Amino acid sequence: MHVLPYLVAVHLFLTGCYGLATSRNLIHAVGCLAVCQSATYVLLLAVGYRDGGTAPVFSDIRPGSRPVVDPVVQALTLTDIVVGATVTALLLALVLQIAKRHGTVDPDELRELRG
Amino acid sequence: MADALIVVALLLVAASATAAVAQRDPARQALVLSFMGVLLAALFTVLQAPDVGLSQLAVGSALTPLLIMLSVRKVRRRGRARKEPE
Amino acid sequence: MRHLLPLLVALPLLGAALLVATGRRLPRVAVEITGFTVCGGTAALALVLLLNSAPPLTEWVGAWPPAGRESVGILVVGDGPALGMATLASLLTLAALAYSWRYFDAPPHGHTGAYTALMLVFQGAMCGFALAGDLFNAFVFFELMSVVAYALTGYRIDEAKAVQGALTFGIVNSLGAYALLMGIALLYARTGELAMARIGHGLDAAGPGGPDALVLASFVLVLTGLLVKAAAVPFHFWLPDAHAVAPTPVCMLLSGVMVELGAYGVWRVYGTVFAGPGGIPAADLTRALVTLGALTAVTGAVMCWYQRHIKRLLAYSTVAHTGLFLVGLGVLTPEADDGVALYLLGHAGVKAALFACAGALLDRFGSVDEHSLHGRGRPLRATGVMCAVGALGLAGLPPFGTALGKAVAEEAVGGPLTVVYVAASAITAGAVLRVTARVFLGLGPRPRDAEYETSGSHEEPETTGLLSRVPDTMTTVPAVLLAAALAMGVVPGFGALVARSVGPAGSGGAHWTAHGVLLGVASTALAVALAGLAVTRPDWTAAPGWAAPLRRLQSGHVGDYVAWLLVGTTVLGALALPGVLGS
Amino acid sequence: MNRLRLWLLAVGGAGLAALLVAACLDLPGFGGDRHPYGDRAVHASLLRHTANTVASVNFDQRAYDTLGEMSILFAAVLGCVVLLRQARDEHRAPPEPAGVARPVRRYALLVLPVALVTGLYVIAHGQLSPGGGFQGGVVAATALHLLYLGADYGALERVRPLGVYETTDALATGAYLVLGLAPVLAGTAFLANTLLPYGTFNTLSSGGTVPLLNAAIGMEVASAAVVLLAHFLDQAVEIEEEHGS
Repeated sequence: MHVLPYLVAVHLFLTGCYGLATSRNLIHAVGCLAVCQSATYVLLLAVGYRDGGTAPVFSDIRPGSRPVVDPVVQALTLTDIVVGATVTALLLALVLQIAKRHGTVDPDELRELRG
Repeated sequence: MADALIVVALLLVAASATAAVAQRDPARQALVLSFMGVLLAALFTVLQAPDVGLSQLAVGSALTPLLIMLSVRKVRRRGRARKEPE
Repeated sequence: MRHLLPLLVALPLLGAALLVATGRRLPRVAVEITGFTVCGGTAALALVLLLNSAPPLTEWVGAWPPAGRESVGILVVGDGPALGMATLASLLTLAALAYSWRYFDAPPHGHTGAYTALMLVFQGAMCGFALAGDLFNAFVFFELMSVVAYALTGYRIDEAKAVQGALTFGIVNSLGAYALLMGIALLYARTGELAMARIGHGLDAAGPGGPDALVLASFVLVLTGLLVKAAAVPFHFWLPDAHAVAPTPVCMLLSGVMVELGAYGVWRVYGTVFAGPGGIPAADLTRALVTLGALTAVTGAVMCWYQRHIKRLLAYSTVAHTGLFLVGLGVLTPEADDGVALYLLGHAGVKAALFACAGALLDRFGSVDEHSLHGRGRPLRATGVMCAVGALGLAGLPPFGTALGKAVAEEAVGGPLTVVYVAASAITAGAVLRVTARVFLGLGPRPRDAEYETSGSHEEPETTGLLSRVPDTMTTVPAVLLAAALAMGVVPGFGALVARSVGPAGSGGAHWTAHGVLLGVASTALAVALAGLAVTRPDWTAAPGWAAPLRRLQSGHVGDYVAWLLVGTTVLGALALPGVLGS
Repeated sequence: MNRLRLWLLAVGGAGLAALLVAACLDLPGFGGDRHPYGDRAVHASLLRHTANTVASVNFDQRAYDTLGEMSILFAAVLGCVVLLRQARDEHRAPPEPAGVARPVRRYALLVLPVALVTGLYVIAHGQLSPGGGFQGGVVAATALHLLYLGADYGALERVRPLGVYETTDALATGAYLVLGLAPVLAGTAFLANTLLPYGTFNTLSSGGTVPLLNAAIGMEVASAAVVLLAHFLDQAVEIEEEHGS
């Protein structure tokens, strides 16, 4: 239990990398990149968790009455999620253009840049 | 109790991530990713991060898969348009 | 004064927002004047702040001054190196905007301001990254810089190579950024802080016995992100694919300053976060950076020599020179830092000018291929002369700024590493001279085509149609850049000024020495000899069998590059491991 | 599959895995009690009468990060607009209205207003309860696209004048920057939350500039998501290549 969340984050990162390296479809590769990124969400939130803590929102609890989990990592993760979505969108836009110009989205068939 | 929930959510996330990578068809992968987004949102809520859970729900399980589906559709439609004139 | 620091980020962003909001109504000239004004104003502000940066300016954004030693705000650091990089980035953006003035391809319909706005965001992002004193904030601007760079690289969507290069760039760099973020999360877990200096203190307080696996892993992950940007071997594969296909003004920025910002990031993060007793021992950092840097320099130089696509050749030369910068930073002496700073400034001017010349060829002939352009460049006399002068600057011929910086760095690294410096600069400069001789003078026979290579013929020009003559802006900009690179070595006191800005501890300034001048002349002579040999005896210098495997590694396949990235993290971990085991 | 790549992947993956697992074992145990920055952030948030600490970190203490993040979104939208523009060899073909099953159509039209209002509510209460500009903005923008399901593409294009959304995106970005620059003119730091009164704890107007920045982000994210989706829809549905190219 003490290290499980961290190990899950490592698993997500490495699985995503494996998918990226072996992908036969660029859209699939972008999806794998999103999996890689979810590793960072899990790691950040796991680092900020506190046993018995509650959400750091004081609209219905009295300040100081209960321990709260770390709000900073939550703010970082929020930023990270938005970054991830925009990067995904931009990369997909590039994949669409590749499909148009090369007639394929299989990285094995892209032969223009080499050597 | 909370610990058990966290463990279950973590394992489900790990399993769905593996499935998302293993699913080589991008359209189906988008569905798996959407499912994984929901699981991540649930995990974040259990980890007492409702703010993050909400945005993961909106972004990870709706927006990103939608963009992937639209891209798949464009690429497929293109492929069909290519074949027709032949 | 310190309150003005974040304006280096805010002003360009505001300009970009303004251009997008009003872009569809403004005529193109108004857009370009606005972009020029905003960019120039920011550059002027950066320069003013740079001149006032002793003692270093620091600012807590959001007015959260630390209570005791701790704050909840974000620290922005305006010391010499940070403001120097910000100034360099701003001035180069100004040059790139001037280069694209009027002639660059018509902007997308209804989005007249889009290109200029993207350039301004790029400028703001580079300034933000240079000034960051907070690790997560550095990540945010790192991503902003990357996102804009992907979009700008793929800007010419009609070009098949451009979109492929941009996607490779995007995937590899995003993966690097996520590795960086994982590293930040590990550091946060250990220290509970995000400001770089506080993380450094936290590491020292937590591990008086020296670093453990956690510190090593975070070091490797953070460095992976930064070295991907700096294109160190084996993280470098994306760079030639992206820099060769990006629009020329964008190439000037990518090669001139963005890649160097990666090296700057390594220097900044090591010095602030990992240099303490709880961090990574200096010997390990030196081993890691010098090994990877030397490998990068050699690989870049060899690959540069065998290119026929001119922009790709220049991109590999950037790889080689970044390797030299990393070697210089790796030895961790103030003298080497001064040398690298000067070298970097001179290189930015020379490399941007060379890209500008290649762009003129592309827009005039629709080709950047050394073989197919053979002899066709004769009418472009000014461009040809600047190409040759740029090549000499690249070789480090005194009194160029590159030569002064290289000489100081060579003296600081000493020993066999000097050979790497001389060889890498001579080979890359020789390749550029060879291109100049063949394209602009038509010397020698037309070389034969190889089997596994990227050709540069049949490319779309970046202007609306082929140009019948090279416009004045496209010759003035490289001329000014070359003159600036020359001035850095000639103006008395410039070396001392740079040295003072780099570190108050200082090395007493960078001076010309007989030894340095000799080495500079030697590498120039070597470059000229190589170029002469290549032009007159093409068969002697054609790719030998042993170089083929090296070229095959550059496969253009993004999966290969991701696999290499993982290998790179492992190598980095192995190189830094002894210090962790020893403690 | 390329042999070399698999070898590299195996070596690199194994090395990185070993390194990361070793690091995990050295991490403080999950659920630990030491969060110095987090505790300071909670304290600072309460001082400034912001009930949702995450909103306080995002829009007050680390508002500069959010500026960067917003710029990333702004730049990505601009990038997508540029990358997905109509190329020289493409033309637009208005799609034929697709048949959508009536229950789907009714469901979509029913959910649309609910989702839109939910989005706006989530934006407005950002500094009090979980949620805020990002989450609400994405929900509102996605809701608008239910129209594609519920009615058809033409209807969606009529309520979605893209130019207006693009301008809104830029103006919201500008507004955030201007809110950040105002304190500089007043002689303090960029993005300082010291000019406005902090208000009563746990009310809509509490937190000084937090609600304003939050609203700017909400507008930015909503219009950015609309523009992004619109360009992808355009590509998927409308833009076609010239035959024979």
